[in-house]
Amino acid sequence: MKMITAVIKHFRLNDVRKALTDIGVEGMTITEVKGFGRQKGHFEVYRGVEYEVRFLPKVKVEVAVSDEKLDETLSAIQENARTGEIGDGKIFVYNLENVIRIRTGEKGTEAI
Amino acid sequence: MKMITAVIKHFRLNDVRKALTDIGVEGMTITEVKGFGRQKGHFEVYRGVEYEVRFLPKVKVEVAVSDEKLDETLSAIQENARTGEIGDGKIFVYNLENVIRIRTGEKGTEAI
Amino acid sequence: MKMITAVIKHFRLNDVRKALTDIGVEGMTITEVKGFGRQKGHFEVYRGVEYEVRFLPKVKVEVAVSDEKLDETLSAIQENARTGEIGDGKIFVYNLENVIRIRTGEKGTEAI
Amino acid sequence: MKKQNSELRSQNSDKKNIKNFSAVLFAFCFLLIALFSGSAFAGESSKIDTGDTAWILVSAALVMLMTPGLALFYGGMVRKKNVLGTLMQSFIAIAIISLQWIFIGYTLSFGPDISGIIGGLDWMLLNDVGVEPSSYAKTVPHLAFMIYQAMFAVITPALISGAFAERMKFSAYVIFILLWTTLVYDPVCHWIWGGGWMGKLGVVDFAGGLVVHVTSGISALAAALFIGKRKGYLEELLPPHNLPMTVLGAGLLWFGWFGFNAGSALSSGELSAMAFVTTHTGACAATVTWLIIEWIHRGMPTMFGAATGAIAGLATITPAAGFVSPSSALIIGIAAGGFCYLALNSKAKFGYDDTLDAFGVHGVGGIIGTIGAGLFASAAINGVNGFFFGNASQLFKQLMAIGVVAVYSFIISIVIFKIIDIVIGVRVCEECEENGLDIEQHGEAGYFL
Amino acid sequence: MKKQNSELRSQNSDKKNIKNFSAVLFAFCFLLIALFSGSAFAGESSKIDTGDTAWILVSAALVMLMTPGLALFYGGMVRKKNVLGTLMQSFIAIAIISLQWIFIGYTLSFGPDISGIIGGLDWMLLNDVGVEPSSYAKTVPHLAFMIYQAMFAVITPALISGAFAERMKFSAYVIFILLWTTLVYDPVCHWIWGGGWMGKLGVVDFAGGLVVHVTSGISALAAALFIGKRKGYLEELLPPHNLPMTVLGAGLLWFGWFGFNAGSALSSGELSAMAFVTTHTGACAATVTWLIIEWIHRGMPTMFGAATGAIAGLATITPAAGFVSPSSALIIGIAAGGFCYLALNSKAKFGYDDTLDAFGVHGVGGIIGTIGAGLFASAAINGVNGFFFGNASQLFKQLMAIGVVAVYSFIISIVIFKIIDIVIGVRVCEECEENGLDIEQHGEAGYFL
Amino acid sequence: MKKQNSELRSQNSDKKNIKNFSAVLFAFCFLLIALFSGSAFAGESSKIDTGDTAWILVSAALVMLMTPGLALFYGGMVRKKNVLGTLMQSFIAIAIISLQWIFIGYTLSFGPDISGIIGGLDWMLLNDVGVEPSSYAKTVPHLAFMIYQAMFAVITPALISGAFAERMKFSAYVIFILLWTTLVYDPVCHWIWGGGWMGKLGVVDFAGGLVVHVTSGISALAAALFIGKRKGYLEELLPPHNLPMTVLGAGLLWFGWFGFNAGSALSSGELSAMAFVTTHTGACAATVTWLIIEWIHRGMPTMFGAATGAIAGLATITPAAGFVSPSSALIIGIAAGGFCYLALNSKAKFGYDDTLDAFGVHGVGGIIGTIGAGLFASAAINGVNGFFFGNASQLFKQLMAIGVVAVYSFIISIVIFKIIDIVIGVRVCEECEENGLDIEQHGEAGYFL
Ligand SMILES: Nc1ncnc2c1ncn2[C@@H]1O[C@H](COP(=O)(O)OP(=O)(O)O)[C@@H](O)[C@H]1O
Ligand SMILES: Nc1ncnc2c1ncn2[C@@H]1O[C@H](COP(=O)(O)OP(=O)(O)O)[C@@H](O)[C@H]1O
Ligand SMILES: Nc1ncnc2c1ncn2[C@@H]1O[C@H](COP(=O)(O)OP(=O)(O)O)[C@@H](O)[C@H]1O
Repeated sequence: MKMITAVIKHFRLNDVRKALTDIGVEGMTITEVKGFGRQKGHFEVYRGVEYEVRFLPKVKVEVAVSDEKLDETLSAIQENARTGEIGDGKIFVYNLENVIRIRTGEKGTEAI
Repeated sequence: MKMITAVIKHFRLNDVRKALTDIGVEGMTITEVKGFGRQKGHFEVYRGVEYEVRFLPKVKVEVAVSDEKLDETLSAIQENARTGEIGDGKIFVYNLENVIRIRTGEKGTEAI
Repeated sequence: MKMITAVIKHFRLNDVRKALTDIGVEGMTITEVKGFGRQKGHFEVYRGVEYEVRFLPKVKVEVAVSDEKLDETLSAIQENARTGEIGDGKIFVYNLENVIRIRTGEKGTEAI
Repeated sequence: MKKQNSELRSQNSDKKNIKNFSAVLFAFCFLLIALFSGSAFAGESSKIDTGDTAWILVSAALVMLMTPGLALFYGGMVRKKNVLGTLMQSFIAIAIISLQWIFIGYTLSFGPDISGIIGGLDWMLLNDVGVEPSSYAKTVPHLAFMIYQAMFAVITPALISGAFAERMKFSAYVIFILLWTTLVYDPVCHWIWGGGWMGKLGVVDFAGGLVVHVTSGISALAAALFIGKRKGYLEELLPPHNLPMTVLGAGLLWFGWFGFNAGSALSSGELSAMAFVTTHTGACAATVTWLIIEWIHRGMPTMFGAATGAIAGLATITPAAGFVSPSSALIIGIAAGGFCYLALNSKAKFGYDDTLDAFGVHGVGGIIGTIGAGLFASAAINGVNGFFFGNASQLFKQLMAIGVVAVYSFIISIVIFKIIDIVIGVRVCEECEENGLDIEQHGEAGYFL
Repeated sequence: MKKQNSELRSQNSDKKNIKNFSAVLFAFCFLLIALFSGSAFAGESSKIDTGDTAWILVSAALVMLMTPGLALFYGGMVRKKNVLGTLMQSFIAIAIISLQWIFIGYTLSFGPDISGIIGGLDWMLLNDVGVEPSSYAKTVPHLAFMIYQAMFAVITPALISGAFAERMKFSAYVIFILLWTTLVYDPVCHWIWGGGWMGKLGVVDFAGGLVVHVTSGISALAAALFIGKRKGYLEELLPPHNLPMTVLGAGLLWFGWFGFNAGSALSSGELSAMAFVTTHTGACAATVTWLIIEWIHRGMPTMFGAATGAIAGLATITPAAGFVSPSSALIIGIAAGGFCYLALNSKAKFGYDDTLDAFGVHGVGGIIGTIGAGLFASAAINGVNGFFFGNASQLFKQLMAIGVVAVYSFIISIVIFKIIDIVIGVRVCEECEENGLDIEQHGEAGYFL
Repeated sequence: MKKQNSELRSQNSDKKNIKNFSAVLFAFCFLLIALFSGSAFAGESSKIDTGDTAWILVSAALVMLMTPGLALFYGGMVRKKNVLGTLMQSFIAIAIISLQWIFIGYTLSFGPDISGIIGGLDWMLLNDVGVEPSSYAKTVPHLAFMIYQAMFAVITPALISGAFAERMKFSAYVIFILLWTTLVYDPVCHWIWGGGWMGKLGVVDFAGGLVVHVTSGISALAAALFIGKRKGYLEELLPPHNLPMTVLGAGLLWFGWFGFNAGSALSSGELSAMAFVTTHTGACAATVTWLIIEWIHRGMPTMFGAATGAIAGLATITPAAGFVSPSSALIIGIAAGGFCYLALNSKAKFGYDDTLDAFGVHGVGGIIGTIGAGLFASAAINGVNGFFFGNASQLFKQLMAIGVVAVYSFIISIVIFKIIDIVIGVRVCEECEENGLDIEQHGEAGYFL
């Protein structure tokens, strides 16, 4: 099993979620994060001092999938999160040693 | 060492924390997240339009443990996070290559 | 590739970010979290009842790096996040199976 | 919850319901207008004073603002998931109790006296309540007096809502405040201000220490005992989610309280100025006292303490505002700070969960202030002497009144709660409490931040 | 955006610009003072009544507060990323429209009548508008009347901003409100209140049902249709980010509305008391009606519904406030709740995106209320009888006025929008809409929580 | 911190402390009442005007509301971790300074003059301050005038708190405002309004340009210099955590300012109407000016800029409000926007950290406005001519007054700070600054969102 973690732009979330549901992913977990990267920030002026804001709001999507589903899921995310502009974000893939569904105690791929 | 990440319901957090402390876990990190899964959302009406809210507030608990402690910790979380209803959440287990305590520079199991 | 996750004190973030930029790390993702650990909390009194607040605000920094960069990055974080007092936080290192840059589709170390 | 939701949806589709409903409403309206309108608003009166009227109208607006102020004061103190439910309890009181007042409350409270017990129904739906001055305030239109008093009736049950915050059903709440206003507020108001037996006996209450604060505070205690503690009370941190909102609420309450107390002079002149000054003095003294005690007791003065102390001072000075001098107000304010602090900090020991301290602040404050009026009233200010000015009997009258009003409020409140509980239940289900009132009772979330 | 930013930075360095700018401003000032000051403020008048003046000044302050109240009411309903942009739209209206009023708006609206169509330019820059009473309000300084009316002119265009919230360019907005006030508000105000043809015809509008709510509500509809839907409308959840802020806004609006309606009596006495009471009654009735319908229709009464219902009631009673009795106000309030609820809940069906329901609340409310005045006005209250009091013609006058004002407002608004759109564009770019007005139009973020 | 906490806990157990404390408080109270009460409030006066009194009382309430308004205005601008500490600084000023005023401040300011320097102690604890009118305001109760002035004394030190926001000890703050009010505000107030030498000389200050804004603004500069910069200033983003709160605060301040300026007419009539209009005009002109400059200079107009510009305009028009015509107010407002914008945007260059621009807005605004009064005052308005109306000497008087008040305020403020710093320290420890005032100074958190 793999855990896919994607840091994406907020306004792509809805499409990503739909795409994932379409390919049969049944769950995901979302976190508000701030990203720092190649994407330039914007300037904000407060009290006469101008600051460049480099930490930009992003959303992190975590999806656990079975090994077979990995590629399909990755492309679903990539296609739907993409705008083609700097700051589209990144996808990270981790190995997942185990998954447990708390309600039933199921383990492994069953539990996803 | 393993990193255990559990996505649970808010109101189970207190019991989970107590259970973990009881079995000697000394630290954990908590994040506010939103979960999407089998659990149905509820309906909210805004300005005459009804929406189904599918992203539900959950809390993510991250606990790093030594390999020996893994099973004990998993059951402590599972038992205390469980209500038996859909949406109780999931536990994910990752392998942890290293842990460093910033204050002392200790590494590995010492640092947990 | 490795994913380095550091839970640190808020007011160290700025220095950590600078140090990382200095050694050529080009991106990172930040999350607001609450930490529970050896560090004692403080007392807050609400409506005549005194509570010990044990979940303290921390900030989680996630940085994906190539294997070569790992040690350098770890020390940059440790040195700059350190105050020497309990609660300085922890660094966790995970193996990263893959990284994808959404914009370009680049994979692996290229994508970091 | 889910089931409930799907039931609704079935009603949803049945859109005819609404149309029928509208039709009935309309029929009802035409009836209303046929019956009541046009009769009471005839003459012009030359006795009306423009300054006094301006002052009463401004005061009415100020007191009206207090209820949204209270909504924010309370709303900031609950957990995030209950913020709308808590705001709603105050907000809805404005709408519902104002209508109750117009239909029946005003006449029960201030209508022609029946044996000192209750007002007659002569002024139902404002029948005969017109623009000529009334005997209650001789230089302002009767309607101005009526609407000014309406605002008092509105805020009083809203005050109680602090006691059962975060766990009461909205439907039960609506029924509760309607019954409570009719059975507790209106009679007590009549006894003291509407020509009833207490007023005749010489009990004094300038702006509602008994009528507003003792009734609501004691009923809050009854409510807290009846409904029981919140899940997690004294075990978990159940923190205020937005203290700046509470501070804003306190600021608006303080501002509005000038209308509440100084407006109760029912004219613009010496007495209103005096009540204005004593009000402010009492509030400031209580705030400072609270903070000093807190600083000594807990090691740090809190913003929450300052806000609570201010409201305690304002509640406490209320019955005395137009009867005592500024220096007496200072003492009453100090007492307010001390006793209300004690009440809040003993609550945990007694173990009842008066969530937002409606009893600890308004009950205790109302009692202290009513006694304060009995002690410090001075005939030089407003014709009545208290204990320290040689009239011990005034103190006993005040004590008697507190006893009667407290016992009456407590018993009737418990009875009302009991009945509602049997019929529809007063408390939300355990899961609802966990999910919060906002989602469960109103289908909304307070914030998307 | 980035390019824009670097352009600015180049201007940044060029600090001389500002100095030149200041110099020009100053030159302009000295010109101003030379031309206009000192002439109009001479005599003392003995007819001024201190109570009436106090009431008008308080009312002016109350109505002024309504615009920040509206800012919060609207600001809480938009998404977090647009909160400052939305607050700004109301806030800037205070500043810009007040100046427009002083320069030209007041004289266009209330200046010496020209053929019933518009006021002459005699009172430009308050020339001849001094401290002696005017014919509009015989017991208060002319300047007090002027500034009281200024506050009405301010809030009216701000109301429209609800229709195009979350997607309009700030620059286009500023031009829009300036043109709209000059071309729609000022003439309509003159027609009805300033001695123009509608007033002469006997159309009645106590505090602005036509002048304020129909003009702004119909223009809001025009605006919503012209500017188009927000991205994601009816597909995604576009939730209010801070409903407690909206509740606070509603509370301040309600409070201020007493100045709006009761202040429109322009004196402190019988009529102001009556308007105060009908205002409150209408608001309460609408709130309760809204909640009952919502409860039946959706299964739960919402805090948002209560707040919206209250504003709907207040908007609706506005034209009738000083002409009808409290029981008529009750009926008007019930109608307000019902019809505005219907309007909000049908919006999705029609598919236009009147984001914050400026049309659904103010347009519909203004129309209902203006008809309500035509139905329920009673000569016993204020000299005019409506349909139910035997004067059917009043109803027709009201209907005619609604038609004329609605058509006029709609057309002129569309024309203004069209012109602005051609010249600078009215809508922000798609990416800007996604990033939010706060960052894109103002370079700020609402919260760092 | 931890140690401190455990110390407290030991005191906690020792509950007797509180009881003793209460006993002492009570003894003190009885003393108080024995000494002072009952003497001053005797007669009735027939000269009181109900309209004037209503206006003064409303104005007092409005000015009172300004301090909670300021709390929110400032509170929204600091970082989240300091929000309660910042709110507290304003809130506590209401309580503490009001008591100082009653005890000693009023008599020092307005009591029988001693050589033009200070008021005598005759009116300590409001001795002889009763309900009959005073020479300061001949148609309203003396107590009404007293409490109206109290609200000015309250807000003035609270304004200073902007300069040292986010880093001052609460204990030091409390001592500071008590000393500052007694040593700076009270004397300067006496010099100008209380029969002192400046007033006799003919210096004019309608509603507190010198008394309120120059004193607080210059002291703010002293404070910012004395206490030093916040950690991270000019290096990190130290952003306002809640700008909508700041906008709300600005709205309440603007609303309250009508009481501040128009109330300073001390009667309801021509002059109050004039001051009301000039106040609003000045505020609007400054807001628009600020935004235009910002738009040119930075490329985008900000909500923060609009709010700051409005307050700058209000502060600036204050001394001139009742002396100048609306068109002069327009010019003064434009100057306010320009100069205060310049002050804010130069601050970074000078490198001092006047955190919330108490100097940049109130200091600069107060000076511009006081000069403005000297330039534009017109005898046709209120009996005094300025430079442009042929009386150059008025301008010199104004300039002299600014110089004296500024130097005096600066020096005394530094001395007070120095003394407090030696005794208990004025600045929180570095770690405390990092953790925030809320937790460290008050043991609370602003939000649990
Ligand atoms: N090395 C990294 N480790 C963790 N997160 C990263 C890293 N690099 C980028 N990110 C995340 O990805 C986001 C997008 O990266 P950025 O460099 O701005 O654009 P792009 O992905 O198009 O190259 C960042 O805002 C940050 O949240
Ligand atoms: N595949 C997944 N990847 C990541 N998180 C998941 C996944 N599936 C579920 N979750 C998380 O677990 C929570 C509970 O899942 P849900 O399917 O609603 O109930 P249950 O765990 O009882 O089957 C979700 O809200 C989501 O946060
Ligand atoms: N076992 C753990 N798993 C996950 N996070 C931990 C763990 N232990 C500590 N942490 C995180 O590290 C932070 C600091 O830990 P703490 O024990 O207080 O101090 P120190 O790191 O100096 O020993 C905690 O607040 C928590 O967020």
